[in-house]
Amino acid sequence: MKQAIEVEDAIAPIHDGASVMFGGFMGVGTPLRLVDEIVRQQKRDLTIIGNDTARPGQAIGKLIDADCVRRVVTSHIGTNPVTQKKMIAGEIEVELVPQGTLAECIRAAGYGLGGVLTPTGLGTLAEDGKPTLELDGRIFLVERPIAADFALIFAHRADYNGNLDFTLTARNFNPLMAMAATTVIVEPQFFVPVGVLPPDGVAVPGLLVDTLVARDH
Amino acid sequence: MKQAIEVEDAIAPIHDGASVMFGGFMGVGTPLRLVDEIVRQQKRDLTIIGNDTARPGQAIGKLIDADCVRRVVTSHIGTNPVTQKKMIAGEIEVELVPQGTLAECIRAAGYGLGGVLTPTGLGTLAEDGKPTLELDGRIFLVERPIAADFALIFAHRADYNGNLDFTLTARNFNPLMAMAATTVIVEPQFFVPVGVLPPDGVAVPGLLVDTLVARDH
Amino acid sequence: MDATELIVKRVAQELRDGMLVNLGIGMPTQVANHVPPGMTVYFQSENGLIGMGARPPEGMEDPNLTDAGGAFITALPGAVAFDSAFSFGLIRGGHLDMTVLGGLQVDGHGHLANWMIPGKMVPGMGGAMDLVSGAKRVVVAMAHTNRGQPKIVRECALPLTSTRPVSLIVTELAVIEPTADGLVLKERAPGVSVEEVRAATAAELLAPADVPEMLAA
Amino acid sequence: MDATELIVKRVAQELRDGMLVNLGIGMPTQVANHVPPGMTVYFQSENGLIGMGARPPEGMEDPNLTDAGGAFITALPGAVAFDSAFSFGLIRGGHLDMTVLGGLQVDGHGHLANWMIPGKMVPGMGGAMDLVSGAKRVVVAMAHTNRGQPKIVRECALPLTSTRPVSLIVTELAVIEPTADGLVLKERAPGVSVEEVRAATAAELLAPADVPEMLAA
Repeated sequence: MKQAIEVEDAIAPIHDGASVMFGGFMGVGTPLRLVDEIVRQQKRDLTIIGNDTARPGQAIGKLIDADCVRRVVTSHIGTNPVTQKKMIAGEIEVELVPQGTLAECIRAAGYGLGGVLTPTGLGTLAEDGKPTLELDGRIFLVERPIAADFALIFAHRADYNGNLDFTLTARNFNPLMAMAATTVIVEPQFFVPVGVLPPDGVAVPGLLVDTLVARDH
Repeated sequence: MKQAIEVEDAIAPIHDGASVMFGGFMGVGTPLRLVDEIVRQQKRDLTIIGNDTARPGQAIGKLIDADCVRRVVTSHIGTNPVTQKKMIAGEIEVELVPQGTLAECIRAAGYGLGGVLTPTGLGTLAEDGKPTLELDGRIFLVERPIAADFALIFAHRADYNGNLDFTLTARNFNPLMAMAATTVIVEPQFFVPVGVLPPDGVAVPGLLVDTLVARDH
Repeated sequence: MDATELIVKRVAQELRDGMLVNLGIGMPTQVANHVPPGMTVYFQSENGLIGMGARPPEGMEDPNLTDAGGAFITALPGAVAFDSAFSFGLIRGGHLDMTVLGGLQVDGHGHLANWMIPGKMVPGMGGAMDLVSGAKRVVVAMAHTNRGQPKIVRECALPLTSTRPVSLIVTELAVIEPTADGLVLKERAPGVSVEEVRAATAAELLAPADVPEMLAA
Repeated sequence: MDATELIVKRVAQELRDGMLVNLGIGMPTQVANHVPPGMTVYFQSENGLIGMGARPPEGMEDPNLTDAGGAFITALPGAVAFDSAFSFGLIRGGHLDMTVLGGLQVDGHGHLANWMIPGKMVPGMGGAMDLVSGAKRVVVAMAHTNRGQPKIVRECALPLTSTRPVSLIVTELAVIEPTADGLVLKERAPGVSVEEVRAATAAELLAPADVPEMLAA
């Protein structure tokens, strides 16, 4: 059985300069208490990896506002003018990755694959000097796996062993990221006893989870 | 809403020489009525793709017994001496693929990837003249996607729209194959009304399903 | 009928029963309001849902169920939820029948540019590159001109979204199909002459002797 | 204590609390019977389950729940079921702490051959290549000799399972660790001398002055 720890202790091991993945899509499925605690602990120079940077003042948008971030790997910053402004001012570096490629590259890191072969981005700015591979007459872009030091996961339910389930559109990148980071920190919406989650409904086995964050008191 | 059709009609479109994927692991999660009907309709020269060939007289082992098969793409034939005998006699061709690579290559076909980059099999007989790719100082085998004309799927439940769920170890290759074939034929254990399967519990959306086989009368 | 309504209604005529369709943010979203009666079309929200429905009743919103823009939605009976890798597997694996996207420019090769204006607006490609590279049919729904400047041009000046040509362009003036021979004018808006379409277009337009009027009932 | 019991009990000493472990078919399976008291070890069945339990009560077997050999099993509370791609993602992505496999030969480089004897037995590699290439620790549990012939040899004559060296070899005579310098004799079976181990081994063995006896309580 795992112990749930306080949010301060869960975030404390994240060092300045760490790479951190965040589940979520426009803030939905993002571990919001973990984000707030990163801001409170004033982490610096983070590389953050996530679908988007939400909006100013919202979800991981707060990390941009609070100057926690040096680099962003993401598919979309169109809803966050602060990200765009800081990018243009050279204060943060933004690597834009097609959304499907981002998902596959994170999965590839977690699944031990050497990379992803995809036609997406070929002949566009997303190609950006990346290698290509011709296979049976078709050309593919070779995209690198995307791993991170930490994955910050929002789950619907966690049992005491750390088995996780997810719900509706709050699932998105969360289960993929739980495979792709050295340390996996989970903020579950609810805790349930072992045996409540049916084996077919668990998307992340507890042994992938390093830290469970206690519920908000 | 989809119509469920009789097993004879579901199997009739499979032409001699077709490539057919079968869900299942040692017969568990294999659509057994569909297998029996292939034997009854005396299909010939099939390329079959599946984890193993089970045992003689069992699951897709019956296809080997009944001379339906010209070629097998699989990870393991150790439990089926008939497959081994016919392979040695030159009656069927067997392509052995590491199990994880088989799963990834089937997924790659269904997910539009150009191939799979893996260290598995490198420097072994599984390499077998396949291309390799060096990326950031590591060498990977480049494995091709594995697609098929038909996927024969065993589901736990299907709703009237063809949404499928799976259970326990009967899941295995089934959801992967449902993405990777031109025509997807499903033998569900149970039918349920639309709305019974929770959205988070569906592993294969109905729009991937071409044919639902009526329950056994 | 205003321009947007004309475009959206004409695009809706491209829908077919049973299709899986992804609608881009903005004008394309409105296509969902014009599904022909009696037809079932499955709409995918790329953040992880097939079967999204309208806004939920006031006070009954689920924070874990939104569209790709983060707005609350509902799920229809038979809806399916999935992670981001699966969502883009549907798109990249050729399972998505149609996508409708906005455009900044389309050129004589059918190439679409819709994700950035260098030095001015860099929202990121989000899922656009995956959609244009992977969907079976790519329909661009956009205004024919921008402040009097043609958006259909000989060669895109803006960065491309994909080197794969789109399937159809629908504007308030015309329906245009990119072909191997060039752009073909298929339909003109009610009361608009072929010459007027040509005058508003900066790419060469092939036109048959008789170009029928768009029907947008 | 017979040879198998000695080997299996010694391998069990490699288990650590919280480990995810995959056991090969045959002798390795028996390691599960010797988990030290108070320790929690998660056993993965590669056909799609973590948390497999013993045989079910007579008459209560679920045909959808078996081990990789097709034998009925149970699932412990907190068990997790998944598809074959995820199962091998755990293995290939470095999430599997240990695998225990049988062997036909291991050579001086620590290379394992365990999946075919050309012209004689071609069961296929199943998951073995993935396991040896991907698990954090690979333990080979095998008899030291086969009909008097050493199975630990200078160079494998049989086709390799992987070019990645295994972590440890446990036989009824010795515990041997492949290192960059060669095979190191770490322990000898109770009452067996270093000379007896050398005599039964066809590869060079490095041995410290004092080689302790295996403990297999």
